[in-house]
Order: sequence, then C-alpha cells, then structure tokens
Amino acid sequence: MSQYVAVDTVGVADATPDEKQPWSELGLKEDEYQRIREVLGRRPTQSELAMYSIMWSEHCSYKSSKVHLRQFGEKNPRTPRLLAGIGENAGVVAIDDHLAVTFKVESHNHPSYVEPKQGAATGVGGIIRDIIAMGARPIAVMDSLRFGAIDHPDTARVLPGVVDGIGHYGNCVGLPNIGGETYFDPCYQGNPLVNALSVGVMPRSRLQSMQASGTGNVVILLGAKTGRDGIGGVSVLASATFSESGEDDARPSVQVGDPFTEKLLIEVCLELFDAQLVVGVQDLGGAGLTCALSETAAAGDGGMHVDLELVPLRAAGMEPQDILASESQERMLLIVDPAKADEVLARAHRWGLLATAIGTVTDTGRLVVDFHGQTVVDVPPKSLADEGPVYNRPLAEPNDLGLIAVDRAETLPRPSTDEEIRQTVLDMAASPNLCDKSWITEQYDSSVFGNTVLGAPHDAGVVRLDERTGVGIAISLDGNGRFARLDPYLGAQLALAEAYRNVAVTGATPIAVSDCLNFGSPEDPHVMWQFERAVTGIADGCQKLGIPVTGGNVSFYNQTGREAIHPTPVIGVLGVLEDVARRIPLGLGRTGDTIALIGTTSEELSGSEWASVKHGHLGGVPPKVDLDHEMKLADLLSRLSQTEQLAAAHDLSQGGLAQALVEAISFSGMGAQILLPEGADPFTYLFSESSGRVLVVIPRGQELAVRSACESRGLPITPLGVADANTDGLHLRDHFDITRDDIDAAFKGRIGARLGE
Amino acid sequence: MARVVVDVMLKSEILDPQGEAVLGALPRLGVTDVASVRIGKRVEIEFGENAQNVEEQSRVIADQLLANPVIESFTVAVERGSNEGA
Amino acid sequence: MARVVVDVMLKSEILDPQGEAVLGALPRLGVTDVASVRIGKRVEIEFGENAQNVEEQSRVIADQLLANPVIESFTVAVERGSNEGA
Amino acid sequence: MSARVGIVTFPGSLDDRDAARAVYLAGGEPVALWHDDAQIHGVDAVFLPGGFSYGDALRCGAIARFSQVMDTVKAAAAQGMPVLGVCNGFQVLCESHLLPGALVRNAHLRYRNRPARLRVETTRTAWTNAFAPEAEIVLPAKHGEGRYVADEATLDALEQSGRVVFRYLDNPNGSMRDIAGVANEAGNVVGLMPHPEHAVEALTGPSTDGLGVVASVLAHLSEGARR
Ligand SMILES: Nc1ncnc2c1ncn2[C@@H]1O[C@H](COP(=O)(O)OP(=O)(O)O)[C@@H](O)[C@H]1O
Ligand SMILES: [Mg+2]
Repeated sequence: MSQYVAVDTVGVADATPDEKQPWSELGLKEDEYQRIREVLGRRPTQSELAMYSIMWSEHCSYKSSKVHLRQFGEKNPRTPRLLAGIGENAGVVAIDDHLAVTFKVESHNHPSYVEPKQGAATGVGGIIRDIIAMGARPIAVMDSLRFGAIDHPDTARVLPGVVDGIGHYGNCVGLPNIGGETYFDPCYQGNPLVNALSVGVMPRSRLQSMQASGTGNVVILLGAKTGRDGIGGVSVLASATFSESGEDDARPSVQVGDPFTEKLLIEVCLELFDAQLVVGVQDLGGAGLTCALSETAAAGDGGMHVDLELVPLRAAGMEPQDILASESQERMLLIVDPAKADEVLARAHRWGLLATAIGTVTDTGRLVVDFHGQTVVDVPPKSLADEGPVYNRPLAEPNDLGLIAVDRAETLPRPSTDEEIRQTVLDMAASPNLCDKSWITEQYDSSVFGNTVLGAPHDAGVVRLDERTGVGIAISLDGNGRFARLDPYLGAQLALAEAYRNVAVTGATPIAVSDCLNFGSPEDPHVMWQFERAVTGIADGCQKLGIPVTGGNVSFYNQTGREAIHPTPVIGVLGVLEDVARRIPLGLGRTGDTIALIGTTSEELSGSEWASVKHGHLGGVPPKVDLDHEMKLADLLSRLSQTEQLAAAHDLSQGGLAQALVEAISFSGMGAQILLPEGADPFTYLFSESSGRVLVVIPRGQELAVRSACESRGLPITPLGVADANTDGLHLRDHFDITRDDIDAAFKGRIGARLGE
Repeated sequence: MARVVVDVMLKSEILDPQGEAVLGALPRLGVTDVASVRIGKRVEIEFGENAQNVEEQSRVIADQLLANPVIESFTVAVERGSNEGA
Repeated sequence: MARVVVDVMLKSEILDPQGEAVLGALPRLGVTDVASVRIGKRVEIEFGENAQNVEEQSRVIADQLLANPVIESFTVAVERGSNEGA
Repeated sequence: MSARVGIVTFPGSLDDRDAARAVYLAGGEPVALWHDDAQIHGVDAVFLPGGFSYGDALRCGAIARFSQVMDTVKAAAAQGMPVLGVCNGFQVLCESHLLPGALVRNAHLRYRNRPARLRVETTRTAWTNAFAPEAEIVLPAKHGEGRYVADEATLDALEQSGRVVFRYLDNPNGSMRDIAGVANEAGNVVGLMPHPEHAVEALTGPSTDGLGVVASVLAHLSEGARR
C-alpha cells in the first residue's frame, strides 16, 4: 500500500478509476469489491476500502451466519419482558416495573491465543462497553474458557495469561466475577476459546439508543486516544484462519487495554445518561470508529459529517484509514444536542477523561469523513452497516457422523469391583475438567459491590440488584463441545438445558438467553452444517422453554489448518429471584437432612467425562433432552426456594452423581451417607450423565412436602441418604468409603500443579 | 562476575497505560513540560564466576522469558568491568 | 527534546519474588550460571522542546513519585544528545 | 446525630459504595468526598476505600497521594481525626507517609481472593476499640500487592508500641511478621489489607466481622463527643 503517498481522496478516486487496490489482502472477495464500486459509482478511496473490508468481514457483517440466526427472531417467544433484542449492543429484559437488566456473551478467541493476557483482558473490556452502551451499569462478569490439553506446554502459556487478563481487567474495573467454566480438550489446542459475559442493571427509563438522529447534533468521541492498535485486526485477526505454519504473518499489533480508563468511561457515561445529556451512544469495539460511525449513522435518520483530524491520536503519522480502523480500546461515541455539548465535555473532564467533538449529524444521507479538509469518505452509511454481503453457504453432514454414532461409550469396559469404582470416583475428581477451579477463580474479585450472593463454585452466579426489595438475578454459562460434536442440535440443547437448570437450581426463574457460537470455518460445509443444526437446536429449545434469545456472538474460523474445534455453542441463561435471601446454595445442609435425587438416571455414557478421562473416547449419541421436564424442574425449584423447603441443591452434569457428591462434600465440609436405590448398577448410577437431574438436600420435616411437590409435577424423586457432619467424606453403603481428605487430595490443587506452579 | 542489564520496553505503538497515568500526575508535582512517559522493566542479571557467553545467554533469557515479543522489545547490555567470555 | 531515563530498583534487602521466579525458571532454558536476578522499573521521560532544568526536574519526579524511598532507590540519567539546560 | 464518615472517591476507587453501605449498616452517615476537592465537608472520620486509584500505575497508591483531598486528610489526621485505609486505601496511607512501611507484590506473585483469618492485636485504636481483645475475625482478602514490608527497626518499633493492629493467622501474601494492618502512633490512622466493608452482611460476606471496624469508630467518636 506504499504506492499511496498523498491522501487518497474521493476526488483522486474519481480521477484514477484503474488504480490497483489491495482488496484481496484486506479479505474482500472480488465480487464484494465490485459491489463496493457499484454502490459508490467509482472505486473506493483507501479509507472507504478499509471501512468496507472491516464492516463486510465475517466478524462485523455476520455474512455466513445471518441466514441461520434469523431463526432466533422467528421462533423467539413473545414476552413483555423483552425491551431490546437481537441487533442491539446487548439484549435488555425487564426485571420489575423499575429495573431492567442487559447481558451478553462475546468471544475473544484469536486475540487470546496470540497474546493471552491482553487478548482476554480486552475481551472483557469490549463486552463491558456493550453493556454501558445500553444505558446500564455493568455489575458482574463471567468467563467461559476452553484450552488444549492441560499438560501441553502451550496451555501453560495460554491459560495463566488468559486468567491473568480476565482477572486483572475485571478486578481493576471493579466488577465481581460470579462464575464461568473451564474445559480442556485437545481440539482447542491451537484455538483456545475465551468467551466473556457481562451483565448490567438500569432503571428502565435509562435505556439508550445507538441512533445518530437530529440534524446538527454533535458527534463526540469519549475516552482513550486513538493509536495503531489492532489495525487490520478485524479483517485479518478476527477472521483469518491460522495456518499451521505461519501464524506469525497474521499477527497484527495487538490491543492493550486500560481498565482504569474503562472504569472512568463507566462512571462518566452513567452520569451523562442520568443527566439526560445524550441522544445516542455506541461503543467502539472490534471495528473501531468505522463501525461506530457507520452504525450510528445508519440507525439514525440522516447522515454524518466527521473531521477526522480532530480525533486525538496517540501515535504520529496515522493516516485516515488507520484512524478509522484502529481498535484502540476504551472509547465510546456519543451523539449530543449542541446545547448540551459543553456540559458533556465538562463532565468528562471532571473525571479526567478525554472528550472531543469530531463531527455533526447531517441530513445528507451520506457518511462524509474529511481529513484536514479533504474528503476521504463519502458513502451511504447503510451500505456499510446493514447492506453487507449475505451468504447462504453450502451445508453437508460430516461423513463420519454415522460411524461415530454407532461407536457407543456404553460398550466400553467399566470398573467392576467396589475398589475400582472408588478409584474411578477419585480419578474423575482429579481430572482437569472436573477438578476444583479455585486456582482460577481466586484470581478474580467476586465480592466487589457487595451484592454477590452466590459466586464460584456455585452452579450459577447470583447478584442482588436492589437492597430494598432483595430482587436479584442468577446467570449460568454452559457449553459442551463433545456433546455438540456427536450431535450439534442435541448438544446445543443440552447446553441450553444445563444453563437453564443451573439457574433454576438457585431458585431463580429463567427468563432470557444469550449465546456465543464458537465454530470452525464457515467455508467448510461440514462446519456450516454443524452451525445450522446448533442454531436450530437453540432456537427450538428456547421456543419450547418460552425464553427468548436476546443476543449473542458468532466466532467462526476456530480451526488450525483443516482441523476445526468441536462445535461449541456456549449458552448463557439469565433468571430472576424475587428475593435473593431465598436463594438455594450448594452444600449439604445440616446433619440429618435428606439427600435426594430428582430426575431419572439412564445408562447414558456417550460423550461423558468418564469416557473421555478413562478411554479417551468420543462416540455414540449424547444424552436425551427433555425440555418439558426441565421446565417442571425449574418450576419446582423456584417454588421450593420461595417456601424455603430446600437446604441445598446441585445440578448433575459432567461426571454425574459421583462428581456432584464430591463437590457438595468438599464445599460444605460435611459428610454424606448414601445408599443407592435397589437394583441400581453402581457404576451407571454414579457416572451416567443423563440430563435433567438435580441433587437436593431437604431439611428435616420437609421430606413429605417436597416429595408431594415433585409428584404433583410428575417429577421422579429418589431419596439417597442423609447429610452427616460426623461422617468423614462419602460413605456409600455396601460399597466403599472415601474420606474427606482423600476427596480433597484428589479434587483440589490440580490446576496449579499440572501447570507446573 | 558479569552483570547484564536487560531493558524491556513496550513497543512504541502499544498503549502504555502506566506511563499515561504518570504523565497525567506530573502537573500536580509542578512539572508541566513533559511530552511522554513510558514505563518498562529493568532486569539486572548477575552471572556466576565462570559463566560463559554471558551476552548470548542473556539474549535467550530476554527473548524467552523477560520480554513478550508480541508487545515488547528489549535491549541487552553487558556492564563494563564484566568478564564477558572469560 | 531531552530524554531522561530513571531506573528504579528495589533495595537489596527487600525480597524480589519476581526476580526469584525468573531465577528459578532459568534452568528450564538451559541457563544455570546465574547468581541473582533483580527486576525493577525503567522509566523514560521525554521532555518538551523548551524544558528547563531537565535533570533537576527528573530528580524531583523520581524522588516524589517514581520511587518509594521505603523500598526503592533510583538513578537518573540524561541521555546524550539531549539539550539539557538549553 | 450519627457520626459522619467521609468516603473518598479517587478515579479508580471501586469499594466506595461498599464502604458507604458498611458505614450505613453500622449506624453512621456516609458522606461522599471527591479526590479533587480539598474540602472534606465537616466529616468526623475518613475512609479511604479499596480499588485501583489512578489505575495503580507505578505503585499502588503512588498517584493518589498527590490528590487535593489527601492534603486535607493529612492535616486532619494530624489533628487526631480517625482515618481508615483499606486495601488500596492502606497503600495510599503508606505512600502518603501517614503510616510506615510499604505494600509490595505478593510473594506468590498473583492476585488472590480468599477469606483471611485475622487476629485483632490491639483494641486501642479508633477503628478497633469495639472488638474483644485478641478477637479472631474473618474478612475477605483480595489483592496482588498486599505484602507488608518495612525495615527491621520500624517493625520492632511497631511491635513495641502496639501499633500492629491486625495480624494474619495464615499469611496469604508473605507480609513481614504476618502483618495485615498497622496504626500510626496516635492510633487514629489505621490501614489494613483485608476488606471489612465486604464482611457486613451474612448474605454476601464470609462473616459480619467488618461491622466491628465501623462500630469502633462510631464508638470512638461518640466517646469523644461526650468528653
Ligand atoms: N473460568 C472460570 N471463571 C469463573 N468461574 C469459573 C470458571 N471456571 C469454573 N468456574 C466456576 O467453578 C464452578 C465449577 O464449575 P463447573 O464444574 O464447570 O460447574 P457446572 O458443572 O455447574 O457448570 C462454577 O461455580 C463455575 O462458575
Ligand atoms: Mg452446574
């Protein structure tokens, strides 16, 4: 691109129609480039080309996923709670007459592989700005992480960096981390997944819009200076497949985040919203000014004029296209009535935050960008933001699916003696996916704000929203790539069911969904098929459960060479608790309380943690999903929390009943005396991963009431034993004992030890 | 004994939030003439009596351990009086 | 434009766990001859065109802000080619 | 009239709201103070909350020390006004030389969040008089730079004059002599790393022991008022 010496203006573009342009290097296809020329009636300027390449990238335009994501809109149940849905920065749901909550998950996978700490940190920063842009105060974060094998040397580079980045950013902005998940699987070796969720709360009246409306209104850039961070990041970094040999070529300069500035952004924006000084607001995310300018202009009613030289710069010699493409973090765009502009600037200044008027809203219908008086961009904003290419890419069921389906884990050799089963319980508890995650969660602040009611290691995070009423929310983030590999439709629904159940286990009523869809290359028909199946699974599932998908994120190209990751839909479910004081915690209650299992245990071992840990096996058909059952279960748990008839509850998922008992014992410090039901096969009962099951602890005297509440809903409940402070660990009658020390020795301290710390 | 100093600085195009914060605080000390502040690491490595190839070894340490090549660059200086190569 | 480098190091009696951690990791790089590693800060200050008393000002900055005398000591170096006092 | 406890917000303060809640729950009246305002609006005591003031650039608390409000806080502290610094607030107090020593990187090099068991070593300060002597309490400790260091002479002097206020029962960060909190000579200025303001409600904290810290200053102030 060095052939351009002087600034490439619209005039120059008109005069030099045959200039060769690097559209292909910027990731555009030839027909896409031709369409740009048609839209403009000339060749694009360099700045315009940069903007189109960014806005039409997979990351920004959703060009491969759009046709499928439509299902969410079509199948979403209608609910008066939904105040803003898909297409906004984040979905907004009403909690009560006054409060609304907004939440969203987003991926930062590729950047976190290149530079784990900063990649993960800026992922958290980005999702927090989406929450601010809706008008909400961010109140918590969560993280869903997937790495390669725990013993792989690169995991020792990536994992500590990612955790450090998430922790550092979240801790410095002052947001409690209330949960997440961490999994290891070789399929993520070259493509770790870093998905971050943020949730915010606002008075319903503070909901903001991203429209640049009102001719004459001022466009203000708020926050950090603009530097050369991640230029080309969106088109090259976020969308290009890492080639096995040379990931170096794809390495653009990475972004470094500054959580301190982000904290100021939160405070300033909320102050401005509360004082009603802002007409429109948009965060600057992956595509920087390009995206913010074109989206606000496209959502507004006219056009926009920007004088780009007014943008405060951090680096010398930045050209207009660099400024437009820069991914410098911690910036927001505000649309402000000119009469209020001075006050906006003054309030930002009071917090020590930079704020600069860079343009105005016009009625020309064009987005015009000047640089030192020369016009470098003159485009219809909708052509950038809304009218990008849309592909209906070919789909094909993977050839190996039939073979995989018949290779069932139920036929694998199993432990048979009591001693073998006992050892299996311990081996599983010590395995990377099931072991205690304190090494990670202790690096996060979980209590700042003083509203965290439940954090890790609970099934869902619970946060109080209002100290007077006690109203609060519960959120869980779940995914299972192995199940989705076996059957993406069912796998997605299993993740949905698990997140839904994890929320329900706290006593909360699930009300909304956000998702992050992590897949391989959309240009591979097999991947595209997996994607379509997963989306359909989620859309059908949410329709059935009666809770809408409010937003989410798609991350494609998670593959190294031809090897794609397991399809990994990660689902976030949000629930409401009328009074957080009634939440149901993890644990074992008190001595004499009854331990019981709600749900049905079938022989379902395919895709299970046991098959993976003990046999390195992945095959067969994932467990059945019964969403009717899940709804009844959620209704039951919410009811029992309101009547305070449960002392504790814990979802059964990876590792089955054995793991749930290990976790409850280790967390509570209590012991459990368990007697398996007549005729149950101990191995199956302990390790099957049948869906829809919850371990509950019933206070003395409530057994009959709980049983009849189950029966009236047609939910099977099986008493398993009693909690007992005098029992050391797990006593499985007629089979074996495991002391609490043995449990802790297996379960705790594993992550650090295996990372060599 | 050889002493080597490795200086590790963020690459110039990378944001240095620490430097920015210090720059912002200088006026309160009455200092107003500063254009930029960048903060990096200074690492002092003391080699043993009989260490060989001190500079080369330091480069390896800097490259593999002290600096993150994605965002940082480094310089290695063997201090005078050191018995480099001895 | 004058450029000043302030090096800030932990006093020798203060434990430097970061340095210790680097020291402990060196054998994995095949480096075995290192006696000690200390990690401090390097601060590069770029003064404006017309700045006066660059060295003096830098000492004030270092003493008041860049180093905490309870745990750290510092050195100030005006880089050659700087218009010190100009 | 309940005592007015000023809570300073620096850019990057995070626990200011939480400190206000703690003051309120203990029966005091929280008053917001601003870093850039030299006025402290007639408060009876000052609480410097946790967080990452000015991004904790350079060293934690190093920049906050130069804020307008700290000049006033220093002068008031010299007159005997109770001042508490928690976590980042403790770091600010050390950087401001209102308390001896310094808080440096944890020996294990990580930020770590774990409830800490502490012993209240002296009840003869404005912020601990409501505790039973040698009370054992639990407060959340969460920091990356909480290792208390000072030279041996200073440490000895602190011990001898009874100015070690809180000691860790399981040292989480390598602090010298397990010190979690110290006081100035007069006992009106106290700093500690773990967070009393995050241990004020059974619903959200590992204990409610933090209320004792605020209750102490309220008792101290009403005592003073009676005298
Ligand atoms: N990366 C992480 N960040 C925050 N919390 C995590 C993370 N990984 C695991 N956790 C927490 O650890 C606990 C155990 O995780 P997991 O076994 O995956 O729970 P579940 O099976 O209920 O989804 C949960 O409370 C979860 O929120
Ligand atoms: Mg769970």
